[in-house]
Amino acid sequence: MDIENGSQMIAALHVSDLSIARGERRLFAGLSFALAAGEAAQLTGANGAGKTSLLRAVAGLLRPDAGEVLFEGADGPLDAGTARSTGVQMLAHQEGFRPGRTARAELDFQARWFGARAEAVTAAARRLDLTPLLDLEVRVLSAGQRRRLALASLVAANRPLWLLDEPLAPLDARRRAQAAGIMAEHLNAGGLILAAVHDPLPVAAREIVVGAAA
Amino acid sequence: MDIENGSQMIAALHVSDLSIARGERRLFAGLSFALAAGEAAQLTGANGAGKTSLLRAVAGLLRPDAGEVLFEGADGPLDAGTARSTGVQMLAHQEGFRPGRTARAELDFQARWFGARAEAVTAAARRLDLTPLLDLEVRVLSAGQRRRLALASLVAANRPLWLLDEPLAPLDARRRAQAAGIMAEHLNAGGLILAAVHDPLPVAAREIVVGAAA
Amino acid sequence: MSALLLLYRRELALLWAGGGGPLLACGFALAVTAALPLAIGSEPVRLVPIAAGATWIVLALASLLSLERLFERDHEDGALDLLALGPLTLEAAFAVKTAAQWTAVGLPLALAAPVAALSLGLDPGLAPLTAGAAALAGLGFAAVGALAAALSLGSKRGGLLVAVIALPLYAPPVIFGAGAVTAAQQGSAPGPALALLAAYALCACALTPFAGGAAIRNAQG
Amino acid sequence: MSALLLLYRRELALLWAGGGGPLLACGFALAVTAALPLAIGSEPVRLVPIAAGATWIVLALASLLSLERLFERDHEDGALDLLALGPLTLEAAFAVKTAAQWTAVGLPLALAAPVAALSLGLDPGLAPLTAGAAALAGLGFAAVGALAAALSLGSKRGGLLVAVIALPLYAPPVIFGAGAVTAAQQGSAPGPALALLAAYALCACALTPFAGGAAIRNAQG
Amino acid sequence: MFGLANPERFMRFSAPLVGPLWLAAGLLLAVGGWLSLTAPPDYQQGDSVRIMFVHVPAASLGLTAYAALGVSCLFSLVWRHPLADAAARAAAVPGAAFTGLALITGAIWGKPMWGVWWTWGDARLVSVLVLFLFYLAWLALRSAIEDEARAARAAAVLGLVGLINLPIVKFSVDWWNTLHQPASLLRADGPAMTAAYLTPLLTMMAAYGVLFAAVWITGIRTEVLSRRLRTLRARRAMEV
Ligand code: HEM
Ligand SMILES: Nc1ncnc2c1ncn2[C@@H]1O[C@H](COP(=O)(O)OP(=O)(O)OP(=O)(O)O)[C@@H](O)[C@H]1O
Ligand SMILES: Nc1ncnc2c1ncn2[C@@H]1O[C@H](COP(=O)(O)OP(=O)(O)OP(=O)(O)O)[C@@H](O)[C@H]1O
Ligand SMILES: [Mg+2]
Ligand SMILES: [Mg+2]
Repeated sequence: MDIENGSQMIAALHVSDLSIARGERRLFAGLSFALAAGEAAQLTGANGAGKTSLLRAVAGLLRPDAGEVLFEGADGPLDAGTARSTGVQMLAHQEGFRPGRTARAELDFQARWFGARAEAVTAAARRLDLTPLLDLEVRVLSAGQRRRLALASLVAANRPLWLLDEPLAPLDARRRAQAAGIMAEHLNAGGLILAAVHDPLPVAAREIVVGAAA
Repeated sequence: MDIENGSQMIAALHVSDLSIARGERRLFAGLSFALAAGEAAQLTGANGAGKTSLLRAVAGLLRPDAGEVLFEGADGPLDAGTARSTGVQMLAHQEGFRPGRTARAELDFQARWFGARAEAVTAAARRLDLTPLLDLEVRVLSAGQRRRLALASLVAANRPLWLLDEPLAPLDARRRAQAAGIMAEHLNAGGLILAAVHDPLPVAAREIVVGAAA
Repeated sequence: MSALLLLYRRELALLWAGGGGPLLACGFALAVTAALPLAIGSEPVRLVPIAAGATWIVLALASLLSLERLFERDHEDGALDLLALGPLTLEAAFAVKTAAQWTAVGLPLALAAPVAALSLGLDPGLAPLTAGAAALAGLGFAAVGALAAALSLGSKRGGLLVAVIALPLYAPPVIFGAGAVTAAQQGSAPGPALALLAAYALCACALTPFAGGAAIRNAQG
Repeated sequence: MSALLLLYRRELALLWAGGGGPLLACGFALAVTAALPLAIGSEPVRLVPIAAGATWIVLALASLLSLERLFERDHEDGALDLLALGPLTLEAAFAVKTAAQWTAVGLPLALAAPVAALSLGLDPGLAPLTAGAAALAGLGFAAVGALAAALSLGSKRGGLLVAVIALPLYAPPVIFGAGAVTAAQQGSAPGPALALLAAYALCACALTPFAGGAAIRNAQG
Repeated sequence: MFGLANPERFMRFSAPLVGPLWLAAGLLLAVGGWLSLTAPPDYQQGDSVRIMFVHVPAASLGLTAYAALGVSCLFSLVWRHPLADAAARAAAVPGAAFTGLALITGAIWGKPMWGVWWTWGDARLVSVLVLFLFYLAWLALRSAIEDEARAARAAAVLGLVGLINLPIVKFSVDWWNTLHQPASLLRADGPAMTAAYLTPLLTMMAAYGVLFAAVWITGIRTEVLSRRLRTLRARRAMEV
């Protein structure tokens, strides 16, 4: 389960002096941090502080007001566009599954869209015990089952930088432990994790406070 | 903040021998429990065990396979239709807000639809510190802010039986404490709470295990 | 009573500000009417005989377009569950939604209909008749259209399924409505066709809430 | 390459099984064609002259109907964010969606078009021309329709807004397409109109991805 | 009738019927076809009168099948009869086919008789088209919802609504002035037709009727069997 892609691989993320405004409101300003391969960071802060917005800015889905998001490969800086289109995957509140399609079709598309091979998809589904659920429509899955489907796509595609928005909330205790294992494995393989959380991440992770304090 | 409506008020909920099937699958069978005024119960169980389905069956949104859901008023059994249309409110994953409308419009409609008076709505919004957010579109609220909006509608309408589906997950620590206070107050005033949770409720609550064990 | 009004005001606001809106419905109707002569040529001999019929088809299409959202959005974001737990029965809620759809889309279209028809060469004297008949037909469209929307809830097909279900039910108002105007155009009495139109609209309003309530309940599972 | 194919297959599956589907689009087109004489009278003298034009309007409407969902559902359930993080640029993703829309809706409609036109009394000899022109026009409809759908993303108005944006852009293919068939009907050469139609479709395909990509990026905020 | 509520009992009861019904349908079609072809040509219509032997039973069965569908929908919705949805489903496709056939043969017949293939002024023709569209809408709705139970109930509501159209089709010729032939078979004062045409027509009616019964029962059986298969699969998926 090593992360491939050689020099294209993201070895570090630098966020420097970032400031984000929504509407007329500035959420935070001057936020800087760095994240290296094998490291996890958890974003904490009050509701509405801007954790989700920060994740979206790192993913390039939201234009920051000021400051920069830089990606670094093994051999030096990476072009942000390339880094994002080959090295970043995001798990948001909205997992991006179409309710009317089968879990199999959606997992298959999502994982392969992010670069997974077919065997990796099957293996990930098996790992997360999704096999008996794959023929169900996404619509009928329970909240936790749906989240597991999203985790399976992360595992299968195995991109280096994972952006996770409250990843564990809908999971039961057993699945939380399993997700912790998956995250630890990802970090060991040289991955990076940036997660917005209200309950602490179950892996060693630096805390980054978003909001007033930043 | 007493719950009104005299004899129409739900004094107890009886679930007897309930069994629910989805698709070709039976989720659980023979589940029985009772909940009296002032009591809270938390539904626990693995992902996909049927907690959400049970809440929907109590709300009358899902037809159970077998068994019954009975409501009891101060003076004896209540008609299920009346009990539901005057005494039950549900907070689901999907809060039921229309993303394109303002928080004010949506809170106002939802709370008053469930029977709140206008002053109660304003008071609830103030209590949950929503006043500065009311003119924003629901779409732009953060996950926690949205959940607070839903809590405000519960508080304002103040119906006796609250059905809550993982109510605290997206809230920050301070808001969780506040929500705990709100729930305790509801129970003290003679309300009933049935909540599906993965993390224990912050009020004294009986545990009901849903799924294989039931 | 106040619950009816509350829901009606919400639905009206949704239809007015969002999800369609009378301006857009009328804009659509007028744009299609304007495109018609482009496609079939603008000689009056071609246009005048079809003025009434084309107007009614355009009306039917315009009322079709915003229907899909009448229940689907509520279903997806969970608001339909709230409606089911509220003070009204689902049948009453369905009727309120129908009424709102008529007010927000049907009535404005009834005002646009004479404009469309006149631009296709209809005799100006028939404008009031056209507007009245369009208002009646709009009531029928709203009722059976809302039923189609409720029935196709939770389906994978959405908009076009609504259209396919509504189409056979839209045929009578189109026939009677266009028939009334055409009859007047040809000098005979529009009365009988109008009476049939009114009967259809009223029956639809009286009966669809029951079917619609069942359909919604069914979609909620 | 394989990413293009992957996305294309997904879009096709979505359009085919859900969100419209060629069967429903064709069904709609044929049903509207069937309703047309119902409203405007069935005498051949009335129908034949408008056969070509009416067919094209019906085509335009049928291609309009499933458009709204092309991006909106993806936007709402977060899939558009996934698309933005994937191996293709948003411009390429837009082009793939256009292609899928054309395959799933445009081409089947091109097969339905001659049927509709013949039922309105078109000369059977003109069926191949009608189908070919409809396929070309469908390409134009798909491209500018997708742009309209992308532009109206995140608006509160949805379906009708798409229609109102798309309709003026649909006028040229309707005019040229109906013009080509009408020309052939009247014995003159359909060539010039067809050339204009092809030019429009190709320009639309070449230019809309840039505007569309920008529109999507803008909607993501 | 209610005795067959149980799918098991229905399967047992219907198993010996399927073969004979298909056989009878084949025989009756053959005999009816022969009778139709050997009937004397009409003094006015010539040979085109033979279209009647295809058209009239098709139209009649199109209506009957919708009635079967509608009643099945009623049972499915009100009494939750476990076979009713399968019955409705199995009636829809042949019903649509018969109605389509009536439309096509009617149009072919209309050309020599009325000078036009189709006319929109005729209430019977239009209401039959609406009936056909109802069939299509029903099939589209039934297949567009993934959840079987939900799809069945939604389709049942639509099927009931569509029943309103049946009397309109049936009595359109009496209520409105139409081009179309008024009823000449099912009339209070007995059939108004010579025996030379009545015999082949009645034979063909019987043939279509038995054919529909055969298709219908076979369809219900297939539906029940495939439902059993689905349940088995689901159970196996649970065990894994
Ligand atoms: C597309 C055109 C047509 C349609 C949709 C149509 C439809 C129908 C229908 C629904 C029936 C009633 C069956 C029943 O009551 O069980 C019927 C019966 C009949 N049709 Fe047609 N028809 C069409 C054209 C024609 C034409 C052109 C003729 C010949 C002139 C014709 C002659 C008859 C006759 C003789 C009957 C039997 C009437 C009776 O005994 O009740 N039909 N048709
Ligand atoms: N158009 C706007 N005008 C004003 N404020 C806006 C606008 N759009 C977004 N906001 C605000 O921006 C913030 C977005 O916060 P974000 O979703 O990033 O919070 P979060 O830290 O993820 O919170 P949570 O813990 O609740 O998920 C919210 O406070 C929201 O109210
Ligand atoms: N049509 C169907 N066919 C088979 N299984 C279905 C169908 N519809 C729903 N289910 C199953 O029913 C269960 C629904 O569970 P529910 O949402 O009630 O779970 P939950 O206890 O709330 O879980 P979570 O903790 O993940 O929220 C899921 O296991 C789901 O897979
Ligand atoms: Mg957030
Ligand atoms: Mg749940």
